[in-house]
Amino acid sequence: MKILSLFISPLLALIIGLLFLGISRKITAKIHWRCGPPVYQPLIDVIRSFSQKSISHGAFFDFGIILSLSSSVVLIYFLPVGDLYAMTSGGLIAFLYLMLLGPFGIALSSAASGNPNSSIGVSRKFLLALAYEVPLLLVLLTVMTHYNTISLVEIVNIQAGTGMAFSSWALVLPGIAYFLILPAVLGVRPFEIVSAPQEISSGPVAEFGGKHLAFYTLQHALQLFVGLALFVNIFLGGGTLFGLLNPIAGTVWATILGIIIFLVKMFIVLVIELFINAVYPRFRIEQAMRYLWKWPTLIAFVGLVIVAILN
Amino acid sequence: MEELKKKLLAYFTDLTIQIHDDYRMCINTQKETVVSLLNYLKNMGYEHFALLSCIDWIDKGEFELIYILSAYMEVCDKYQEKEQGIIIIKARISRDDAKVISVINVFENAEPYERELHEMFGIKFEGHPRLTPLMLEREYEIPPFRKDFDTLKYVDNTFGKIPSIEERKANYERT
Amino acid sequence: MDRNQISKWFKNPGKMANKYSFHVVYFCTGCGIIEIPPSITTRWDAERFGIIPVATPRQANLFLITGYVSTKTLKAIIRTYEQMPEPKYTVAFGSCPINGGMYYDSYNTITSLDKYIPVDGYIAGCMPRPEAIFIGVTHLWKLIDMDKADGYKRYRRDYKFYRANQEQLFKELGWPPLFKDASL
Amino acid sequence: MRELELFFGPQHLGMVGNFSITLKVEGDRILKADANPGFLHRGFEKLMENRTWMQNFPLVCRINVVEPDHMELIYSMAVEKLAGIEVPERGKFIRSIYCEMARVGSHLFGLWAYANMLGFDTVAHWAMYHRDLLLDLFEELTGARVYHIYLRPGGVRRDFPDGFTDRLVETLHKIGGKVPDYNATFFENSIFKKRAEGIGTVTREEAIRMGAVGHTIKATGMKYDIRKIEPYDAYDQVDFDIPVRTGGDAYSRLLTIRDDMIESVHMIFKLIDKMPKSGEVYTKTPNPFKWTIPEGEAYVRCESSRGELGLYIVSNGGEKPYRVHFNTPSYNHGLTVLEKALVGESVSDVGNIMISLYVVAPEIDR
Amino acid sequence: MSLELLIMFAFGGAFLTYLAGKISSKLRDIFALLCSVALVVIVSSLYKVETTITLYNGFFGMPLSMRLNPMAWFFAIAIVSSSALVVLYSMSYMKHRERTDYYYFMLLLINAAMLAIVLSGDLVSFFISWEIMSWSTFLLISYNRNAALPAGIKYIVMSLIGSMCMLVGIISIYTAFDTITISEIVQHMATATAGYKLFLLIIFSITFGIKNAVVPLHTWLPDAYAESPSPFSAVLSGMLTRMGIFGFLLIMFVMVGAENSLHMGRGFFSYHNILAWLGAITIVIPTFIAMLQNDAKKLLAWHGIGQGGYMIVGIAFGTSLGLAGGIFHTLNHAIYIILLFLSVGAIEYSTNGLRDLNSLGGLFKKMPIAFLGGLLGICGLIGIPLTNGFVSKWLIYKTLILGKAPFLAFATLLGTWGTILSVYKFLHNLYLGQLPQEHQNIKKTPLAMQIPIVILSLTILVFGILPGLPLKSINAMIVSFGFTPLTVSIWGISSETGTLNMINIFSILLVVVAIFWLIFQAARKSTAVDQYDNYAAGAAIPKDKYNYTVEFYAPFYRMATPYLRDIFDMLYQKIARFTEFACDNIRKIYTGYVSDYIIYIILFLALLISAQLKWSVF
Repeated sequence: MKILSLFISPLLALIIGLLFLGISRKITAKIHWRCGPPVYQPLIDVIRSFSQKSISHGAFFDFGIILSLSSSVVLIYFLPVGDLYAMTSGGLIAFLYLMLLGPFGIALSSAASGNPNSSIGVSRKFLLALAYEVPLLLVLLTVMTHYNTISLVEIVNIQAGTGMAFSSWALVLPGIAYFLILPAVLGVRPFEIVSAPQEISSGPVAEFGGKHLAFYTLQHALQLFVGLALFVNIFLGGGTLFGLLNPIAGTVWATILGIIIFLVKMFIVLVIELFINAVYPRFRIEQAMRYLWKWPTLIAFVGLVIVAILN
Repeated sequence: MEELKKKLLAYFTDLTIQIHDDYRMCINTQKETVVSLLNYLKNMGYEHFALLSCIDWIDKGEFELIYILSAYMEVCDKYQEKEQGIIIIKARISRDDAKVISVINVFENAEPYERELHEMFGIKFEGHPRLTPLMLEREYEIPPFRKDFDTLKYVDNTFGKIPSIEERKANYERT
Repeated sequence: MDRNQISKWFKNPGKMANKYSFHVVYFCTGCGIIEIPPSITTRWDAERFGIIPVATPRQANLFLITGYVSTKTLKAIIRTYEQMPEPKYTVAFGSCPINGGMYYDSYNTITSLDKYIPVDGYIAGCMPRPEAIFIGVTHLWKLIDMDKADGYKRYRRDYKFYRANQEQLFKELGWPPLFKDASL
Repeated sequence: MRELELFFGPQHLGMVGNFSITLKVEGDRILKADANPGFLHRGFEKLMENRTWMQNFPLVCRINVVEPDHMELIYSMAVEKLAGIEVPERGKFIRSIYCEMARVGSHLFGLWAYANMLGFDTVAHWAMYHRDLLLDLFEELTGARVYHIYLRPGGVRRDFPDGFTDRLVETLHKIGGKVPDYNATFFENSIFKKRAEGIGTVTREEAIRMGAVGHTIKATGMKYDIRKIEPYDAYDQVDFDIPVRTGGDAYSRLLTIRDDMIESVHMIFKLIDKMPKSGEVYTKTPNPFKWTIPEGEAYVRCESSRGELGLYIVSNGGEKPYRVHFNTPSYNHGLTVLEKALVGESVSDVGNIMISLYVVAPEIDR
Repeated sequence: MSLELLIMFAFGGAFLTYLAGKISSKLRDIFALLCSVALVVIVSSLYKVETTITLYNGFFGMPLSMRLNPMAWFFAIAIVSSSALVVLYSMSYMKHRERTDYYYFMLLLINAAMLAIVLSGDLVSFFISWEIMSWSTFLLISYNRNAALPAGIKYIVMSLIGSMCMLVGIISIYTAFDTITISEIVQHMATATAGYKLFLLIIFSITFGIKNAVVPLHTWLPDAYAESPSPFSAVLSGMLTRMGIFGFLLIMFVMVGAENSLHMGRGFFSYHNILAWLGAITIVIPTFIAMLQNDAKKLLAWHGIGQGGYMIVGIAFGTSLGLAGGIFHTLNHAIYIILLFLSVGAIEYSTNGLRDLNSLGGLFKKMPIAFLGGLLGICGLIGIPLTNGFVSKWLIYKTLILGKAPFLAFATLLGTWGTILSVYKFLHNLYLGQLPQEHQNIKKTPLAMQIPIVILSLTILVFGILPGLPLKSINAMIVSFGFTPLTVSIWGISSETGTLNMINIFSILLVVVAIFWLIFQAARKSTAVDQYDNYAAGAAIPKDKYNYTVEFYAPFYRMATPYLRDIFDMLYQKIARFTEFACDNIRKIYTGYVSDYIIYIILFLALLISAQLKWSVF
């Protein structure tokens, strides 16, 4: 299974990520009362970017973007999609750190281009990350303390036995907090501050063209996948649905159905996020920080206190 | 309007003032008086500096500077006669030695107007902090808004003739 | 529109993707820009064909020059055009870039754009309706199919010609030549 | 300490129109803003001196691409004043309806621009769609979507087509019926409020000092509106209110724009009611190629959607104007008010402030 | 035998270097380098040797002894190897400075003193070496004079307070147990009362807390790091400050003993828990203060404080996992912080002493090696996977989460996320962005400065991918403290509650990077453009004005600056100012008139007499 998922997981994540990007463009178009592009439009964009010539501002301009995409793929290996995962080494902490590597690579690459718009974008990215990591860390620590493990797979497996994490009342508050910060994690409005094309010309992407842009788009698709999948894994029970698959556990069908359930859950979360995306303009960065450090942090902190007392 | 005219005539000596029926007051004056006149009118409540323009009377060898003032409302939601008034101040300067004192100390928003007139007519505004080019990228020998600037000739010289379709095709297939 | 023909995608993916993913440089060069918002929003929805505006020229492959070009804008246009990655297409929009239009005698607008940068297609009219933009785009598709939308190749080939024209207009362009080994 | 000069425009998604602002930035605060116009300079005032009185109509409307109608209006008014032509009663009403339609369209465009600036695509799409509905009516009336050239000295080019007023009322009801949606999603959106409140504040003293007009001064509480001060066309025959706010910031300006749009819609209904059912729509003028206008000068002004619009015109008794100078509201707003309003603000808000001041680049450059 | 040789070599080498400097500077350089390399060779030859030797028996009747055990060896090898690299680096860096003889003498003396500290078998030799180290550090911190002098004075005042505390502790131990040899103290400690143990822990904690800059006692550090010469800043931050960690290990797990020091107090209010919380505060606050710094070395200095917090948390939590994490982090921290100081030093060298984050930028094209060092250094500092910092931080987090201390874990993780922000600013403002015109033709980094940077960069990667190498000797140390050993293999750690396999991650990342690199190369080749061919909204770029460095996190600064001030430093400054004021006033008594002095004497006599009369006059 692990060997198999070494090949399947990144492909699945790329396809699903690009498909989700396309679907989100389509759904957004529908909200705008228009027809919208075909769902495979992101793929066309990627192919176009690859076919275009690009410019390079030096070795690190290239290296950063490769590193970013690669680390996102490695991230997929750590992420259980149903039963599909390749690695567990290091658990959720290693996962959190690897999540960092993607933005870090982008930051390296875009700052090497020497464009101030990129630098402002990167500075916003890190500030936003700091802002949402505070509640996110609290939430993840709550979950890890509650289940007394640092392994992501184990967290999913425990939920398979008990239903979704929401059904345990101690995890309701962290779940709410996580849901509040999810737009920030995914980088959709009202937290679309990093790229902000009308303010800083798409921020870090300002100098990316050709294959750099293609790599960025792929990385973006993977980040979308990871952001959604992490939420599904931690709070929605991953590829299980209240023990529905228990009778056929262990068979190939269970695995496939598990993946499908997982993807459906991701899709539902995505659609909710898209609606939020459509009805809000973007924050200013300090407003976003203030918001994220107010309600989500408070809720997550209360959740952590409850769980810490319970254990 | 009539009262204002009386006051102005009492205060300044070298003015000729006409009042038209549609609340337009036309004041002819010398270029030295303009700043103090504007100052006086500003204190009289004509605070809205609407326009600074220039006319090139090439036959007489003079530029005529036009300052247009109007008034804001004194009470926010009550319309009075005063706002309808428009004061047009005219001052003539020599075309060869086009110099005039800047009025940006009286009206802040005169700055871009003066920059533009400097660029388009070549009038030098003394005391203006940045008479840098505003609109134009290229430098022109004769400032373009002067009457002796022939646009068609200039276009033919600078941008060249417009190529015909045949020329375009030849250009496209040039190897 | 052959977007759904899979065999063509396998034959020449680059060309097909270039056709159906026009990323337009958002540059309001002239009054023609007023018809761009309607054509990218609800009513005409350019995104159907994959046409979206992007922030920087680095990500774009289509340059819509919307309307008359003043000398100051021309400088920015050249800069932006040179920063676009190849393959890149230029479509001039409205009558003015063709021959100056109603500004034929203006001292500050150039009369024909193709002396300074290569133009792949013109959409005539003042101002062309959004439908005209889409017709222009379909023509550009055909040109790309026939390999005739080769403005960027011409620019590379005749760079000396273009650069000479640009330098004749501007004393100082402010950036070094794009191609070092261009020949006329 | 290294300085940063950030370029906002001309090639920038946050720039509506071909305009450039050079920002001196420290961190994300703006220390100094330097407006850099001229990208759209065509030398209209020079070109108009070389064309006959009637030939100038295609030129004047191209001065402002967002709302060409008031440009036609002011030029017609100036020529009428110089030549002493009267407009027939029905013509006056048609002119006013036409200008108010243009105002609604222009405000919807402004709404599009502002929503777009904040990344609020949904509202932007709505606004642009509704503007398109209006443009359809313009097309029916004049044959063109953008540059209509409908007005002429002495009236309008042609009468309303049959049933036009019904379709107009229908369309306006459609737009007006959407206003609660706009309110709910946009104007009362908490994040939008947070973004718009308190930025680009221009107090009334500053506004007066810098010669601001239109919404910039209306948002500080002054009902400064040429339609009331110096009524032209049919504006003295209907009663309408001038919406004002007291904040002086971008949010107040936006709300003023919205209220003004609603007021315009109501005004169109009133104008249609009061309009004479039949009659001449224009006064005949001489052969346009031989039309000479007596020597003289005129300064006329009207209220465009962005504020007081003035035209100073001089005739030397010939077939062509001797000198034309437009006093456009964006000129003050873009070159004086904007530079002051941007200082101390965040880089994120440059576009918002510029749109809220209603700066339209071609108006500045001419 | 070889232990004596080691000490002799260390101290003798320092003096001989000074003398050699009087003959020729080249000779001195070579001699210093040989000396420090020889020390590395000797120490590494002593791997897994445990001996005790008596140096001198007649120190007021107390034997001064040296001993070598896993803990001492671990610290000794780190000290000598970092010192060797720094000496090599200094050969170029200090070439055209004045007073270089003095510099090398002090550097080697400090090195020797640190070696003596970790090897000392009794408290008196420990104290003597400690004082040698403190004083020579003071002299070297103020090497640059000017702004460096107050920094040095701040350091020595705080250091003296610490020394006095230690002296009190040593005297009390001597009076209580009548011995100063550590091994004997350990045996006596079983009979001591809990209160006395707590007293010892606290009094020594102050000493080592000052040295390791635990938060209320950290104020000497930022100025000292920033003002001393860069190679010495490296030694100072890498090893010298971490003598505090050595001291904590010594007092907590050797002298008092793990089972005693971890059960001092109850619940939250136990000694080790409070220490851990102090460590957590040490992580969070300085890390966020670091974000506000505009001086590259000061930024690193604040991180030096913050990273010290991780070690304290790991050690104070007192499980074998946490202890291993804390000790491993000490080593890792030494590696990457030395690397970072050296790469900042390289910039200082090339740009004639510039280290202001607001005025540099774009140096990565001109100084690729220094950039590589800086990049890997900050990766280690953050703890990006595949660098050494990750492993030690992972150990600490895991300890805290599974040890049911989620709030401590939150503090440590938050510190890490703060670290990312500030070190990225460091990297960006120095190396990335646009290169100023004036730095287009800067001095090249000499080879002697590049070699240490390359070696340290490689070490970061090696320890990150094969953490088993150092963890094995750390394991031996933990066992000697009486903890259960970890299951360490060459690639990481395995346990029931989750494994860490760095080779695994490394190989997968390598393969994926390789694949994407191939795809990247297979796509159309990109054109190289210079930095002025850049998107500027259609304008030509004004040279030197198109770079975002100043106020990098401006929105955050606006929010945080009111809250992030070094209140402790202000408090101490106030105390110092008050003392000065008080002394000034007391001095006024000495007026210089004979009559005044006579009055004083009479008053004093009157007081004496009235005291004798038991105040009965009143």
